[in-house]
Amino acid sequence: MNRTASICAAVQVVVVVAGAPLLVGLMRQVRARLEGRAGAGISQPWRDLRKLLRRAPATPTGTGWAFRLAPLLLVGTSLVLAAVVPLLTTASPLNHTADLFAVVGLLALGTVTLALAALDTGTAFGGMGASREMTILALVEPTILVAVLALSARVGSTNLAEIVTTTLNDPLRVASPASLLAAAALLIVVVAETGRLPVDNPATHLELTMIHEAMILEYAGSDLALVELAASMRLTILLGLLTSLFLPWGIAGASLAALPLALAAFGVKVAILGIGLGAAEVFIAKLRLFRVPELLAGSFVLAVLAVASSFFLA
Amino acid sequence: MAVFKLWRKIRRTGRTAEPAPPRPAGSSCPKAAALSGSVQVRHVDAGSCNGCEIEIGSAFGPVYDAERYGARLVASPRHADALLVTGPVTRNMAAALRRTFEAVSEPRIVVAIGDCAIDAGEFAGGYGVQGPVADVVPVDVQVPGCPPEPAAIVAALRGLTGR
Amino acid sequence: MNVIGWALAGAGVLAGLGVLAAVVAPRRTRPAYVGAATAGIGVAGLVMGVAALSGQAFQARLPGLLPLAGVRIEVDPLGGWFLAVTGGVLAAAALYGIGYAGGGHGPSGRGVQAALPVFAISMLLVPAAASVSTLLVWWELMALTSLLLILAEHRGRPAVAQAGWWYAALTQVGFVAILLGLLLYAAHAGGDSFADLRAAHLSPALRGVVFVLVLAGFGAKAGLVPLHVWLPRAHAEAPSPVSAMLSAAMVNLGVYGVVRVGFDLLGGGSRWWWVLVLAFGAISALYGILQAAVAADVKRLLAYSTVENMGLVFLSLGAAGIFRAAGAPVLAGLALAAALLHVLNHAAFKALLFTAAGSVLRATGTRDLDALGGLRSRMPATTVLFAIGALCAAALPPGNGFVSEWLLLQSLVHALPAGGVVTAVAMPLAVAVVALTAGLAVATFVKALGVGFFARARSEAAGAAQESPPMMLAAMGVLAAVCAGLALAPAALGPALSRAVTAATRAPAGVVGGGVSLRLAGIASTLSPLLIAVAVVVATAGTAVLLRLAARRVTRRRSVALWACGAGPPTARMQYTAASFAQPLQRVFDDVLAPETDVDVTPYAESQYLVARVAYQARVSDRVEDALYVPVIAAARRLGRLGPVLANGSVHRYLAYGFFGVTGLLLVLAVTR
Amino acid sequence: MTDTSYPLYLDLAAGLFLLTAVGVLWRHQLAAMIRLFALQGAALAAIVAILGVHQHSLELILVALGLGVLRAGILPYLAARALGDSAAEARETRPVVNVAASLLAAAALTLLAYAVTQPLVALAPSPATAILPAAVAVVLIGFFTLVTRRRALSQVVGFLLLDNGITATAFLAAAGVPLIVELGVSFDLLLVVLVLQVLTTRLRTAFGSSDLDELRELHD
Repeated sequence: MNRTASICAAVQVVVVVAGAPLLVGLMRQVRARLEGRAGAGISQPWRDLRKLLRRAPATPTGTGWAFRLAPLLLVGTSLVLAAVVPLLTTASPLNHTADLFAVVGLLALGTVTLALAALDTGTAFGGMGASREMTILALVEPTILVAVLALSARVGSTNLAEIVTTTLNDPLRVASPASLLAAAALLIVVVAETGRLPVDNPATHLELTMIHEAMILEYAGSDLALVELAASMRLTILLGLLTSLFLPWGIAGASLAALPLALAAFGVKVAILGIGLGAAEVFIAKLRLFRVPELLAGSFVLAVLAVASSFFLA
Repeated sequence: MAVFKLWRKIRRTGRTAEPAPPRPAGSSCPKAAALSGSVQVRHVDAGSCNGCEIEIGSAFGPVYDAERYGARLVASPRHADALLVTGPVTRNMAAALRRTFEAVSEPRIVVAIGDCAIDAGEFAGGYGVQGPVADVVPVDVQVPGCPPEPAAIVAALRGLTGR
Repeated sequence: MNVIGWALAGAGVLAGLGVLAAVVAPRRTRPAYVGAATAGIGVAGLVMGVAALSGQAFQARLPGLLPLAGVRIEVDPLGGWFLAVTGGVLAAAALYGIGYAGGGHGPSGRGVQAALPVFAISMLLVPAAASVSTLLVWWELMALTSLLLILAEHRGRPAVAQAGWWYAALTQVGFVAILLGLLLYAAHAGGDSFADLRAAHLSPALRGVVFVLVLAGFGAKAGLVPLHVWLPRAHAEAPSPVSAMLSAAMVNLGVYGVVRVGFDLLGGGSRWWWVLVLAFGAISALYGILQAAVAADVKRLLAYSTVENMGLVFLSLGAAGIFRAAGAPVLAGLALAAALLHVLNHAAFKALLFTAAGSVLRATGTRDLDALGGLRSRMPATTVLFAIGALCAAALPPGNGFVSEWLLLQSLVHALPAGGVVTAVAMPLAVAVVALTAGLAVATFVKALGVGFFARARSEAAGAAQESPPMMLAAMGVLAAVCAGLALAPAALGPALSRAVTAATRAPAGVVGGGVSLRLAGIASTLSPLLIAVAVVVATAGTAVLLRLAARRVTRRRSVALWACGAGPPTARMQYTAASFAQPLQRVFDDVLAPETDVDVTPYAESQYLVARVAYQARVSDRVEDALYVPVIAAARRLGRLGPVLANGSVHRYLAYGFFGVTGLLLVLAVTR
Repeated sequence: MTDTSYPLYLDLAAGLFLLTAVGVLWRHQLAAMIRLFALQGAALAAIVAILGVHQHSLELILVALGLGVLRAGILPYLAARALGDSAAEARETRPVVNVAASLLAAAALTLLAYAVTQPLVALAPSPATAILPAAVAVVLIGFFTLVTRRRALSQVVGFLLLDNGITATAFLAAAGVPLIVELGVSFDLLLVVLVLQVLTTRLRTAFGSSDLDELRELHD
C-alpha cells in the first residue's frame, strides 16, 4: 500500500516537471492563435529550457550566496509542493507532512528566495521587482487564508487530501455559493501569485512595468532555466490545486490501476484551465500597479462572502 | 460589450500569419548549432533611423510571425543568445553596444540588420558616427537592405534557430 | 526544598554577587563579572522553569522579608513556562553582553552594571510571585531597574533621555492600573494571596472592572496599541543586549499577567473581556507590522515587530477566552497553547534578531538600513544568523514562527462549529488579520535582510565593518540553534505546553502532541516541520546534483559586470533603499500611516525653470502617538502653568494652605458625622 | 424542483443577488454599474419565482414576472437613458471612499448583516430565511453606495440597490408585501428615476457634469 502510494507521488512529481513547460507552451499557443499568429508550438518552452541548460550561468559582480542559491531553492520548494499537493493521488505519503497552510507557506518561501536574490544583485530593477512582488504577496495572503477557512471549516481539517475526499463524497457542495465564491477568489489569487495578466505581464520588455521579470533580469543560462522551470511548475501546481479542490473527479487513491485515468483527467482539467487563462489574457490589459490592490480587495471580499455564505447555510 | 466586439473581430479575422516559406538551406552560422530550435534575441538600436525597427517589428508581427520558428525578443541580454543590431554605431552608443555584447553569455551571435549596420550606409563618415557594427563587436550574420524586408530578417533568424 | 528552591536561592546569591562585582570590580573587567552573574541567574531561571514544567512544584513564604503581607513564592507550570523563556533569554543575552562590552562598547558604569542582575532576578521573581503584594513589589523593581538600563547611554544621545521619559511615564501609568485592579480584587477577596483570589466570589461588574484595569496595566508592558508608544523608542535606544532582554523577555511578563489574572484567578470571566483582548491584539498586530514595514531604523523595525507579535499573542488569548466562554475547552486550550508557544518562539527569534542587529550597530555604528548593505561579505556569520532569525520572524516554513502561527490559525479556522454569532463574525476577521500580518511580516524581513545585509555597502562604515568577536557569535549561535530546534521538533514541547495550559485554564491536558508530526486535540490537521525541512533540503540538493550531471559540457560559470541597460556599472547609491522598498506598501496603506512627505525644488537664480536642487523628505510618524498623547501632554503642560500661581514663594501662603486644609478636613468630618 | 435542490437554487440566486451589489462598488464605469443592477433585478425576480414555485402560489410567480420586467428591464433602461452617451460622464472617477476601502467595507457590512439577522433567522429557520442576511447586506451596501459615490447616477443605482434589498427582505422575511404596496413603491421608484433623469440632463446641459459636489456651489 505504502509503496504504491509513494510510486503515485513520484509519478505526480514527474508529471508536473514534464508537463509544466508544456502548459506554458499551450497558453502561449492559444494566445498566438487568437492574435492570428501561427505560434511556436506547445513544446517550445522545452526547447528553450534545453538550450538554456547548455549555456553558461553568470555571476554578476557583488552578488553572493543568496543569488546563487535562489534558483535551486525555488525549484526545490516547487518539487516539494508537487509531491505534497494531491493532483493525481490523494494518498501521497507526504499528506500528513504539510497542510494547506504549509503549502501557502512554501509558495511564499519560493517567492521570498527570489526576491532576496533580486535585492542581492543591488540593481535598481532588482530592488523594484522585489518590492513590488513582496507588496503583492502581502496583500494576497488574507484572501488565501480566508478562502482556506471557507473550504476547511466544514471538513474540520486543513489537510488537502481530506478536503478533496470530502468533496468527492458529496458533490453537491461544489455548486454551493461558498465553494463557488472561494473558487473565484482563489482564481484571482493564482493569477496574482503566478504573475499573469492583469497583475503582471510575463511578455513585457519594459523594465518599469515588470514585477517577476525584473527580479530575474540578471540570471542567465542554467540558472535562468531553473527559474523558468520553477515558475511554470508553480503555475501548474496552483492550477492543479484549484482543480483538485473544486473539480476533484478522476483523482486516484493509492492504486496504480486508477493512475492512468487520474493522469488523463488531470491533464484535461489543467489544460482547459490553461486555455481559459490564455484566452482571457488576450481580452484584458495590465492593471496599473496601484490598481492591483483594488483587484485583491475584491478577491478578499469574495473570500469573506464565501465564509459568510457558509454560515448562511449552516 | 467590448469583449464581444473583440471576440467577433477575432473570429472574423482568423489567421493572418502567412504559410511558412521553405527553410533557407543550411544554418548560416556555425555558432548557432547549439541553439537547436530556440533563440532569444535582444535588439539594440545603435543609432538607426528606425526604418529597420519597423521592419523588425513586422517580422515579429502576426503576418511574418518569427516566433513560430522559435525566435523570441527578450528584455535582458543575459537571457539572450543573439543581438539584433541596427543602424550605424554612433559615438554615444558604441560603449553601450560593447557592454551589451559583454552581457550576453557565450556563445554570442551578432546579427547586423540593414546596410547602415553593415557598412554605415548613408551615414558613413558622419561626425557622430563611430562606424559599422563590425568595428565595435564581431558580426556573425548580415542582413542587407535599407531597410531589409521582414522576410529577409525572418530568414536570418531561421538560419539561427534551424527551423 | 527541591531543585526549584535551590535554583531560586542560587539566583538570589548570584544577584548579590553581581551587584557586589558591579560596585567593586574595575571598569575594565566589570561587565564580564556582572554578565557572568546575570547569565548564571538566567540558567537558574531555566532550571526552575524546566523543573516546574516537568511536574515539580515549589512553595515558600518569607513573612519577614516584606512588611505587612510578607513574600509568597509559588512556581507552577504556567509560571514555569515564562521562567524558562525569561531564563533562556537572560542567559544568552548576558553572554552576548560580555562579548559586546569588549573593546569599550556598551555601558560599563557602576549604576547600570549594578542594575543588570537586579533586573534579571526581578524578571524571574515576577512569574514566581504568589500574592498581590509580592507581585507588585517585583514588578515595580523590574520597572525601575529596566528604566536604569534603558537610560544607560543617555549621555551619548538625547533621544535616549526622551525614550526614558516615555517609558517611565507609561510604565508608571501601567503600574497604577495594575495596583488599582489587584488591590480592588484583593480587598473584595479578603486576602492578597492568589489562593484567596481564586476562591473569591466577586460581582460580574467588579470582575469586569478588575480585568480591564489589569489588562491596561499589563498591556502597557506588553506594548499593546495604544499603550505601545514607549516600546519602539526604548527598545531601539537601549544598549543592544538590554534591547534583547526587554523585547524578548520583559514584554512576555505582560502576557503572563493577563493569563494569570484573566484565566487562572478570575477563571475565564465573560465573553466581552476577550472580545476586547482580541480586538486590541488584532489592532496591535496590524499597526505594529505596518510601522515595521515602513521603518528604516533596524532596531525600531524590530521593536515594532515586537508590538506585532505581542498583538498576535493577545489575539490568541482573546480567541482562547471567547472559546472558553462559548464552552469549547479544547479549542480554548489550543488557542492558549498557540499563545504560549508564540511567546517562546518570539522570544527566541527576537533575541537572535536584536543581538544580530546589535552586532551590526557595534561594527558599523549605525542602525539606519539605508546606510548599511554589503555585510554579507564583511560579516558572513552575523548575516547567516540574522537570516535565520528573519526566516523565523517572517513566519515562513521551516521557521519556528510558522509553527505557532499555524497552531493559532488552526484554532481560529475550526472555531465555526463552536457557534455563536460572535465567533462566526470575529474568527474570519481574525484569520484575515493574522494573514495580512504574516504577509507584511514577510515583506518587512525581506527588506531588513535584503537591504541591510545583501547587495553592496551604502556607506564607508558598512564597507569597513568587521565580524563580531566569537563570544557574541557563540551566544547568537545558541539562540539560532534554539530557533531551529523549536522549528523542527515543536511536538517535543507538547507535554510541557499541555501542563502549562492546564495550569492556566484547567483545560483538558494533551492539547498538542505527536512525534515527528504535530497532532492536535479535536482537529484532524497535521504538520511535520521536520519532514518539510528535510524534503526541501533534499529536493534542493537533488536539483543541484541533477544540474551538475545535466550540464556537464557547460562552459563554467563566468563572472560578469552588472547589467545596467548599457550604461556604466551601477554605483551603490543606485540600489534600492529601505524607503524605496517600502514605498508601494506605504502608498497602499496611505490612509493608515499618513506619511509626511515634502519635496522642495530650488531653481537657479537665472531662471525658475532650471532646477538647481530637489530635496525630498519623507517620514512616517506614529499616528497613535500624535492623536492620543500629544493633546494629553499639552493639557498637562497647561495644568503645570497653574503651579507658579499657587506657589509664589510666600511662606504665609503655604502656612495658610496648611491651616485651611486642616480646618476644611475637620469641617467635613463634622458635617459627615 | 425537488425539495433537496430548492435550497441550492435559492442560495445561488441569493449569491448572485449579493455579488451584483458588491460588483457595483467594484466597477468604475457607470454603464457597468447599470448592467450589474439589471442582473441583480433578474436575480431578485429569480428568488421570488423560486419561492413561488416552491409554495405553488401563482401570485408570487406573477409578482416575480412583474419585478423582472421592472427591475431588470425598465429601470435599467431609464437609468441608461439618463446616462446618455456622453463619455465624460461614464466613469465614477474619485468616489468619497476609494474602491479598495469600499470593498472591505462591503465585507464588513455583510458580516454585520449576518450578525443582526441571526435572531430573525432563529425565529423561523428555513431556506428562505437563511438567505435573509444576503438581502439585508444588499440594503446596507446600497446605502453605502448612496453615501460614498459622487455621480448622481451612481447614487441612483445605489438607491435602487437599497430598494432591491428591501424588496428581497420583505419577500424572504414575510410571505411578501401585498402586491398593491409593491406596485406603489415601484411607481415611486419610477418617478424618482424620471426626476433624476431630467435633473441630470439639465445639469449636464448647464454645467457639463453631474458631480454632486459641484451642486454645492449652487446655493452660494
